[in-house]
Amino acid sequence: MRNLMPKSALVLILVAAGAISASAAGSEDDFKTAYAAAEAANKEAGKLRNQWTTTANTLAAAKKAADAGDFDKATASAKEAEALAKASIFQATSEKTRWREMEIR
Amino acid sequence: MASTIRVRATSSGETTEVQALIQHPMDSGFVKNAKGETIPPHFIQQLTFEHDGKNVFTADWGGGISKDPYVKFTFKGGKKGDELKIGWVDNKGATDTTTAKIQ
Amino acid sequence: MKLRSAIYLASAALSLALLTLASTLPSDAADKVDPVADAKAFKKFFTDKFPKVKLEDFVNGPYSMNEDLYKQWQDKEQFPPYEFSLEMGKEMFSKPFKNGKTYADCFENGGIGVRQNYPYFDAKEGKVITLELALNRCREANGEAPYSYVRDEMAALTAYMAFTSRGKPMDIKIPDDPRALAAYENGKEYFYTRRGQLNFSCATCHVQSPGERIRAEILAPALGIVNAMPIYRSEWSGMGTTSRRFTTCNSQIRGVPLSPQDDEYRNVEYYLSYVSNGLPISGPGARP
Amino acid sequence: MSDVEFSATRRLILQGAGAVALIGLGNLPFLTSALAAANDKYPEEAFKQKSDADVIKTLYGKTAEPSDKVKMDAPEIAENGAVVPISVSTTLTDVTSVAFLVSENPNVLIAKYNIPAGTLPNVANRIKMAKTSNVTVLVEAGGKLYSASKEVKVTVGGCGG
Repeated sequence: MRNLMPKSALVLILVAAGAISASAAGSEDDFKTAYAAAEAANKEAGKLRNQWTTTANTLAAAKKAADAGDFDKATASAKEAEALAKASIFQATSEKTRWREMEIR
Repeated sequence: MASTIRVRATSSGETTEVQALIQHPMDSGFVKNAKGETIPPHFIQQLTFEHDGKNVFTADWGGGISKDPYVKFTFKGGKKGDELKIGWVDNKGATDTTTAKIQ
Repeated sequence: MKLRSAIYLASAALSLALLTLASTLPSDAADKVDPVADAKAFKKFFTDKFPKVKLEDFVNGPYSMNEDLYKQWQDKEQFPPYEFSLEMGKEMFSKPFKNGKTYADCFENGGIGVRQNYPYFDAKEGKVITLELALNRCREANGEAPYSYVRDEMAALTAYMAFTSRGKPMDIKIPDDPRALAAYENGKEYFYTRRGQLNFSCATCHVQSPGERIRAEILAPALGIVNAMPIYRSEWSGMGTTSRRFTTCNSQIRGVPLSPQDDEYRNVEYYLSYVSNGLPISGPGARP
Repeated sequence: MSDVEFSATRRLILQGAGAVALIGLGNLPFLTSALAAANDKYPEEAFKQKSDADVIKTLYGKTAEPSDKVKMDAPEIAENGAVVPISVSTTLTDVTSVAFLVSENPNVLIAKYNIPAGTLPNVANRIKMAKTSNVTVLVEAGGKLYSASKEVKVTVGGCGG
């Protein structure tokens, strides 16, 4: 199973990691902004028929933390969710042509 | 409601091979459901086979038998057209019985 | 070819830019849709990869690839775990709806021995009709509520219809209609497109790695995989439809599944069934 | 069969199961007679034991001796722990019972099969395995106890079964 993770996966991870490190201490407003951005990105991924379960889970975690009043954690989760959603968008977009590399012909 | 018991019994002349498949959850009592609650034990404890008024096989089962349990055994005798009687009882007291013709 | 390697080497941002360009090019410039050639290449790929496995045996999934598994399967087939579902399907199939009609009234030959013709392309609607969809449409046309595509009733009905068609070669037709070809091509694209956080396509598991273990499961070859549907999976402790298989595959790779019988799922079933043409129907199947 | 006998047999089988709703059990006369004829009490205690040794002690009260006349057929690697096909056959004579044990399961005893005279000592069944474990089959023959064991690898546990 070594070869199951192609190069593009690395790219996706890098994209995600970059966005996570940008997280900062947050207020409720920061959270709301971050959450809205994550939701918007995930909605776009949905239009591309490629949402990730991890995005939904991370969004849920963000909401839960916010409900508990932990806006630092909530904001960080929301930003992570946005990064995941963006990675899924990138994946869907690049696969529009890349899928043919795998095709049996 | 159809019987929970399916039986295939085939006579080779000298012996009869019996296979049975039973519809039953066979919950062991060690498994949790999606909510994290333990599913209480619910399994068949005893299964009997009778041919010509005589017991030919008894199974004593615990919760370690697979869901929809299966068993196969062979006994001497039994002719085509003979009847087999099969019955089970589980740990909650539910039972089912059926008869099957030897093929 | 040049475009492809360029994308491969480009950075994320750069490739995104390139891709925007690429998507404006006609995507089938070098790739005329040729299902006949596809099916031939698909079979050759698997028979080359598994020279010991007979073509018709690919429908037995992972059992065709591993002796120890094959024996366990043979043991199970003596009294298969889908037996109860099959009986339930037979009973349901013959029981009249409230209006007195039955499923048999909705299908050619009364629904017996016709599994190999599904899915088919419906020229009137311009879309692919699967057996599961046809069954629910039959229910609705007769005033009955449709069944869930992933639950036991649908599995039982398709199990019975598959059983009456066992051994018949899969016989999917692609009419000379650009919409049918487009549906086929869309199904193929879905099959090979990587998705989910794990970045797997259907092909990652079922073309590149059949016979291998992923975590604990032995992967089935894509060739003939639909011929065995529906399946009793020990892992599920129960039956599953083609819809259930597609949606759970998606969630396992951390992708949000589409709704059962969405266009992509019907199209990928159309593609997979077409490239498995000639292989026998073996459903209902039993799987680990 | 009288009601008294009937309820006595029921109590025997269902000991510990508590109150039982005896509804819709139309076919019971045969069942109870069959169970009574088996002349075997359900070995409730043995099914609760947590080790091979305790099962053997509770069930038979004697020790088992490994024998190459006991043949167990079990997979090397179970395709799924929820359904592991296992069978036994033996050339031993006067077999009165066989039993299947899985050492690593929460309850070790899986099944005991009572073999009356005239029934062959060949039994196949499907069992659950929580994880990789030694599987032992016991054969009671001529008043003695024989055994055979084999390790079966499990990659997907069957306690979900």
